[in-house]
Amino acid sequence: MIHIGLGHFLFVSSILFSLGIFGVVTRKNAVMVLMGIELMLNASNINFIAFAKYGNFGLQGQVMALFVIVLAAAEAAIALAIVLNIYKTFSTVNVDEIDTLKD
Amino acid sequence: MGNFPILSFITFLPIVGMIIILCLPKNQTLVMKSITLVITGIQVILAGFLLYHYNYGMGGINNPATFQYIEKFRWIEISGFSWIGKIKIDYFLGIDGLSIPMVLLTAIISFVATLASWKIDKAVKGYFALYLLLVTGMMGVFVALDFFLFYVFWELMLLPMYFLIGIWGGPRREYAAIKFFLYTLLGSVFILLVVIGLYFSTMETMIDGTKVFTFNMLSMMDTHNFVATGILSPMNPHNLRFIAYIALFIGFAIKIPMFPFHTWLPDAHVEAPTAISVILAGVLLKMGTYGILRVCYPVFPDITQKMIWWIAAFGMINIIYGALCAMAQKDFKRLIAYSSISHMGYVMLGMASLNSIGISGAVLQMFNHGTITAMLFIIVGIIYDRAHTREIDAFGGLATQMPIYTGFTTLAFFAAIGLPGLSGFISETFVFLGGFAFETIRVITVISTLGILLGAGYMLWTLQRIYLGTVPEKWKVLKDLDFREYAMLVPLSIIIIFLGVYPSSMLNLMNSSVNAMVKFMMDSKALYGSITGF
Amino acid sequence: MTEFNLIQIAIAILFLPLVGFAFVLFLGKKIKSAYLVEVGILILTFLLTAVLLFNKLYWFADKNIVSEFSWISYKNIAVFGNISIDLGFLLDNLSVIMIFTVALISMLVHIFSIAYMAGDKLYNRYFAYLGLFTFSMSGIVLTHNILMMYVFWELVGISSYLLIGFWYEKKSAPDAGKKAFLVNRIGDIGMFSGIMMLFNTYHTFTFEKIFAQMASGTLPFNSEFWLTVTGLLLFCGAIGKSAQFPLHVWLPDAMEGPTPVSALIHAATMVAAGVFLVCRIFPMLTGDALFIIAVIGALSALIPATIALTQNDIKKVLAYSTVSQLGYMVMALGVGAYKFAFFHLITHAFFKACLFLGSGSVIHAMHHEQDITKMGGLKKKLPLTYATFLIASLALSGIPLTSGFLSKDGILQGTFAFGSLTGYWLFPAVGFVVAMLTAFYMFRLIILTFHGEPKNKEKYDHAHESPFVMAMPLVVLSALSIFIWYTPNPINADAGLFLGKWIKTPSLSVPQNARYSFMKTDLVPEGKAENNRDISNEVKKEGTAEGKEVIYSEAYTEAMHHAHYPAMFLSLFVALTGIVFAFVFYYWKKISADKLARDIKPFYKLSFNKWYFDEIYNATFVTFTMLSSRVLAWFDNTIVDGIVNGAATVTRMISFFTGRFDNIVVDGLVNLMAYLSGFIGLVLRRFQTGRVQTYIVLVVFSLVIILYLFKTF
Amino acid sequence: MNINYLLNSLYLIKPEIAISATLVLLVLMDLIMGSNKKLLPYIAIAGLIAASYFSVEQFGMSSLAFVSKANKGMIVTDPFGAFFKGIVVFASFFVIYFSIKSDEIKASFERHGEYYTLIFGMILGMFFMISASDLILIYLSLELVSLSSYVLAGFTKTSQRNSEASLKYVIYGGVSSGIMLFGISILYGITGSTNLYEINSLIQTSSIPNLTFILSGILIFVGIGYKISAVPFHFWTPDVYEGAPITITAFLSVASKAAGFALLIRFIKITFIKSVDSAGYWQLVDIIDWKTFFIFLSIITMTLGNFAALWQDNMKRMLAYSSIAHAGYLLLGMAVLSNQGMIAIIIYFMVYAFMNLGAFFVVMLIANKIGTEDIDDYKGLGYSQPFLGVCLGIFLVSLTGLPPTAGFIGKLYIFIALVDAKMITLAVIALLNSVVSLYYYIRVLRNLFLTRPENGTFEFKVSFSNGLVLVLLAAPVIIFGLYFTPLINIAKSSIQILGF
Repeated sequence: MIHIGLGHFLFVSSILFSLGIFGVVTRKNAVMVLMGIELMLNASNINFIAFAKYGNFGLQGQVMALFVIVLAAAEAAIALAIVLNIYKTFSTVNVDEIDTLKD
Repeated sequence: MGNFPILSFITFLPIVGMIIILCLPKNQTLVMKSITLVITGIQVILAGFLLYHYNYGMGGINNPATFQYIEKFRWIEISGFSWIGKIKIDYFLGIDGLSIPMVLLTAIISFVATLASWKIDKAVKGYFALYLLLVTGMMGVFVALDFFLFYVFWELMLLPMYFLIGIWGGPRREYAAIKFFLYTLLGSVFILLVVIGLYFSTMETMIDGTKVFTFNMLSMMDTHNFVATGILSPMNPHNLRFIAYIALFIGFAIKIPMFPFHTWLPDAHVEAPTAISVILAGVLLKMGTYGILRVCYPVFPDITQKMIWWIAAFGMINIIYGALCAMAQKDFKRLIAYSSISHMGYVMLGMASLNSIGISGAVLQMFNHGTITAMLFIIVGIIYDRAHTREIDAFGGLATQMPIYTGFTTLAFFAAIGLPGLSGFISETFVFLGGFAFETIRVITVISTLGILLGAGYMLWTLQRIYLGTVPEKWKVLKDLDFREYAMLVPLSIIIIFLGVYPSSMLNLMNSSVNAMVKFMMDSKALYGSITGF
Repeated sequence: MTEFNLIQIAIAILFLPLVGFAFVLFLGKKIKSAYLVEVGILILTFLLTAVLLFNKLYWFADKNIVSEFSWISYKNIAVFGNISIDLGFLLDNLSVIMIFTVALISMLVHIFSIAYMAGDKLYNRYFAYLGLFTFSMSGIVLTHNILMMYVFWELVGISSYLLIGFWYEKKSAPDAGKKAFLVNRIGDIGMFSGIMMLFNTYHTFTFEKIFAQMASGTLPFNSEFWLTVTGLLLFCGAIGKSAQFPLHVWLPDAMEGPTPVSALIHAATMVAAGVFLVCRIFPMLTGDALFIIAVIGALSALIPATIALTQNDIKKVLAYSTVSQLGYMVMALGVGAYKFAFFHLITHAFFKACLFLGSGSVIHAMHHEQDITKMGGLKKKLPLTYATFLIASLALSGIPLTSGFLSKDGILQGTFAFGSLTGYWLFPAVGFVVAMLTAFYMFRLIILTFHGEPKNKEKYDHAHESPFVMAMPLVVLSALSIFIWYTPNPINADAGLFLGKWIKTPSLSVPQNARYSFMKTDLVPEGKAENNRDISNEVKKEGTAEGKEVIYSEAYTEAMHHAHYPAMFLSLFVALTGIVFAFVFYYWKKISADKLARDIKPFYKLSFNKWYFDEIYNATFVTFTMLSSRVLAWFDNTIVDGIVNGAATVTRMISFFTGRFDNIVVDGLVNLMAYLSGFIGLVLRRFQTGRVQTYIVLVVFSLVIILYLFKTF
Repeated sequence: MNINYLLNSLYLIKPEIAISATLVLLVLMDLIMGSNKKLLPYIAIAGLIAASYFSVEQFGMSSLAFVSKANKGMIVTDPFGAFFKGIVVFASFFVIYFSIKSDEIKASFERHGEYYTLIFGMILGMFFMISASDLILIYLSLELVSLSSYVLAGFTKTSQRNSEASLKYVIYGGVSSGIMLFGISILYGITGSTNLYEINSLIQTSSIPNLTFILSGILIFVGIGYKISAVPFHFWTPDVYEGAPITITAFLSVASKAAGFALLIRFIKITFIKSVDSAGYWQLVDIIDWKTFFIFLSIITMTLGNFAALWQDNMKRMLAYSSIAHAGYLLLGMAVLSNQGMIAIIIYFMVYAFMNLGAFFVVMLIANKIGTEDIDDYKGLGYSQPFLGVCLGIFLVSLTGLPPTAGFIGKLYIFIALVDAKMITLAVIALLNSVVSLYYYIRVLRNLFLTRPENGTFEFKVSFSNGLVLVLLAAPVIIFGLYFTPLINIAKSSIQILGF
């Protein structure tokens, strides 16, 4: 029986974070990019909770995680609205094609 | 007299005028012109007042006690730095024999140039506002004794001049304006670096006994004020005084303009409107030489003495090179511009002589060149107004068509070639006599006398091509001078003749200062020798 | 009459013409007869000079009257000490005689011009310029210091410029004026350098103070060589102004001016100023300097004389003759015959002015025809002009009973003595050859103009004798060409007061060993000086009790004495030979001048083309200057502006600003910099692709780099 | 922690409460008033006046609010914060005025309530950013600012570039804050606290795993760096500045940047400080070499900003790069790590607020009339609109840093601070950079004054109120250029951060 320790949590969170960035960078669909961001945020959440639990730091970490969840939701709502708007004006949600503003 | 801050008044009066003009409605052009004329007129009167109360015996240069009309108070004070300690900048104005001729010149030329601006009809408001700003900048440079303040005024001229050339200039005005701007800016950057370097090398003792870094030019001239480790301190064996001197000199030399930094001048002159050419040649060029005399010489007497041969040599190059280039010009105004380069060479040569005769000659030449060249540019402007061309070969025989105009031209030309009885002669003579007396630059002086031949050559040739001969049919319509043009030419002519006949009036004015300068340079030779051991 | 009165008169003499100038210049347009004021002023000036001359010579003949006031003064300055640049008068016999001559000729020329210039549209302006000239010339003569002399020197230059170019509408006149001024400036540069040298050594400009210091042993750079150089530099001014070889080229061209101007400026007074200058600085000229001056003088006497032989323009002949005669005077000064040089200066001024005014009369009569080959037979039409012209010509040729005979003879005598003392016989030889040539070309001129058949009948018919105002000056001047005014003895000039009492060779300030050997001071016993009347004039009292300083050694006096008669007869002989030849060629036509010209074609062409001086100068100096000015202007535009100052960068920057960024100019270091900054900008732009994912990749990437860097810190 | 203490804490956050109240009021009024929304901006201004009053009140205070345990609070009330709140409020005043005048904003009239509410959301976020001393609050306030600004950047829904800016902003911002959050989580893990004061005392006493600490520090900096648009976290800036409405661009470039810097200074100073020496130099805990970090960061930030700006044709984009360059200059003040550096930053911000707001205002006025921000379309503007031209000229000259404008003083103080810290090389690099900057500013001036208008002139009048506002912005730029002692006095009294 493997004892699940802090290291495991951190490992999972790092993977999640990397996957998040990877998703943000590689996905063409704006919605998928946003999901990448969500992954990154959740990686941090795992960190917070894991640290709070294993480090006996009190409730701060868990509270933080709750805040982040709420914020992530808000951000997702706003981002989706923006994506919707993008779809209206550009008729696409492919982030590669949205590059009229550049040098 | 009392404590009336006359120097501040004379300097900032144009700013007041500028604000009034900015508040006027756009179509009140005559009012704007009149305001400018009145303001510059008051400046002339104030300058006359300064002259009237001027004490001829006080030398100035490095001794704050012998400056006159001093105004000094703390402008900015910031404390709380580690090794810098306290930063203080003084509002420090004062004049001595070097600056009072320049103040007079600035006032007179500004007044005349206002008249020359009378026909400006494009964006009049902007023109006169900028013009007055420019006048403040010029005046400020000549009265400031705090290096920081000096630099502020120096920079203050830059933008108005840029716009005055760039907006109201000729067909290639953009090119000329940007060229002027970039050159002058380059010069100012050099100057700024040295200002900062000097700042961190000199400390002034305050009333309470503490020592603070200072921008005070006069403190920079006293070796006791140098910080031993300062990068520009002579006590520091690894000091950068030489490099700083070169940088400062180039910064000023660009304004003179000294070969090979002169090429902005012909372009700027050709494109600038008449009045601005008058200002440019009449006053702005003097700032370069004034700066060298005011700062380079007394702050770096050691390096100056080492570099004197080079200053004279570049003066010689300016004289001969400018004259030869002038000879080949086809554009009247460009020719006059090159003649300016040539004439400023005399100033450099005179400065290099390091004796009273030569330096007096240089300062007098600054004043005389100011008036003579201003007159020449007005003359070019008059003909350009009428004929809309400056091509020398397009003219001929104007003496028949415009005899009075030709008379003034002849006077100005003769003054420019140093004809005795007119002001240019005595200053050139002094420059040569001074230069010859100094062994190091004797040969250069003798070679430079070629300049008076070449000068006569191109001037008389020009006179012949434009004024003598027969009038081409198309110029038979040209009218002779009107009242406004008389008003510009007559005062300048009077000054030119007066100073030609009675140069002592100006020489006495600067005498004490020039002597103080020479004495300072000689004393410092031994002083710096004992400090650095060379 | 006190000395002070004399000074007052001198001040009036100096400034009256200036007042006239200003008056006529400013009011000439309004008042048609303003010129009369100027003429009146000149008459007044002349009277004043007459008063001055009389009083000075009568009361103060042995005294130099000096008056000065400080113009510019410096006290206790470094290097120089106390300096006072003074304005002042020096009234010695030299200057009062000279000022009298100047005023007299000027007055006559003014009067002559009333008729000659009548109808010119700038009539008044002309008189104004004459007034300016008279002022400047008086200044040269009266001043007591070298700087003021230089000042007036320049002023006469400019008035000469104005007057030569008076008819500015024809192209040649301003050209000639310009040439005159510029060629003079070349000499002036030399003179100015000399002045600098003097000032640098003596810290004063005043002649007397300079000579006094020099006599006490102060020399420029403490060397006699530099004293020679200083003297020669000052002499450069004279070369220019007196049109000496090699700067003589301006004078013939200056004949473009009105003829009375030529008479006044380019024959009698201004060109003589050079000789006057050498007279003034004579005490400081070393032997070496004098020798070079003599050589220059000899060349200037010879070359123009050969040119004058073939010229056909009446004024050009006279102009070359003037140069030649001035060369004579300079040569005379060079060989030490100071008195005769000055004497010749005065006599020449009168008869040459007479000749020029006479030629003016001819030209006036011939309606501005100047070519002598187109004249002839005018004797009948212009009897008075002919008579005066003849007298002046005889004087110029050196025929007895004329003033010219006396002065020229004196010069030849001086060169003869010099030759016998030093062995340089070339100088007298040149002198005699020139005397012959002079007589020849003058009579060629007279014969072609006044004798024979008229060649232009139409103009001849309209010719008539000049009015009184033109005739009177001719008569006065020709009368002054007679010996009687100068000496009672027509063959010995020393007998008169002029050379006997008034004009004396000044004592030298040059160190003994730098002088001509015959000018070295040897102390003469008291008694001997008494015995010899001839040398007593040369003796000047010295303050020392030891004896009297003699300017010339006994040998020189001796040689002069011996040279007197040989020189006189020889000169008379050569002059007559010249006249006879002229008659043979042109009057009797025994020998065809044309044929001779063909036979010696190269020489003829050389002479006719004025030895090609103008062409040579044009091809060398003028071309060189113009070429270098063009090259430098190109250099300035292209190299200095383009590369050194990176104007190309400015252009490029502007074109870049205006959005027309092109790659036309890509060279020079500065351009490379501009290119580099542009390149950086371009590279940076690559990153700003507009794709948000690229940005994030870049952020993550740079984050990794930062972390890596931090780890290695 | 009793209720009294909470009330006392509320007392300490009066400015924030005022802003929140206004925010709520705005929402309510929006609902009540229906279609007539003209009153909203005036309510906003009233709220701002209240907030500014309370901010000024805080100038003399120094205390902590919402203390969790043992004197470690979440919010700091000190002069430093008060100053930056002042800057934010100042910018907000003008931005709201701009919004009233902006045609862009007027076009979507029916959503004005939303607009002002979101602006107040941003202001609230900034206030908390400025005064937060706890990582939780820092993150939350940062997100509050970000979320509001995402929407505002895309406020004009119909415009393509608005939406694009908005999308880029949200993605970029999301990733940045995600990275920052990850950093915060790590820092929390190694220190066990989110309170900056606590972390400070912890790292001073116990040993911390070095690399992890650096990792967390840098990751947290990503979030701040993105707010202040420091290179290489700046990529969003040009695109968003160009795409967003001008009012929002102006707000982002001044207020948001000020809040970001306030956060940066507080974060660095509270977290890492060991002691401040007598001359005002900060001794930091030497786990992370912030000095070197800031030196390099400032060099690349200003260099890149300036060089990239050389190539811009769009005025807003050019100003965006210029604001990056200015961030570089400001980072120089950070690199000094001293009180003098802080004074320099504060002075710079005061000056920067005037000139940048002014520049954007002129750009907006022109865009209102001619509908373009292209620099080439400014040709001849100086002739037909001399007043606007001269004002823009003054702002640009000041941005260049030429005397006698206030911009010069800002730069000068930074240079002096650098020299005082003996960082001469850095000063020279900065000087060279300002020379480069001259070229792109002067290009605008050239278009304004030296060229003739190409197609039609700018026939419009600047209204009196707009003129007055312009003068209010331009005059201080000149006046402070000549007499800047007040600036220095304000700056000196504003550097007090609680605890040090």
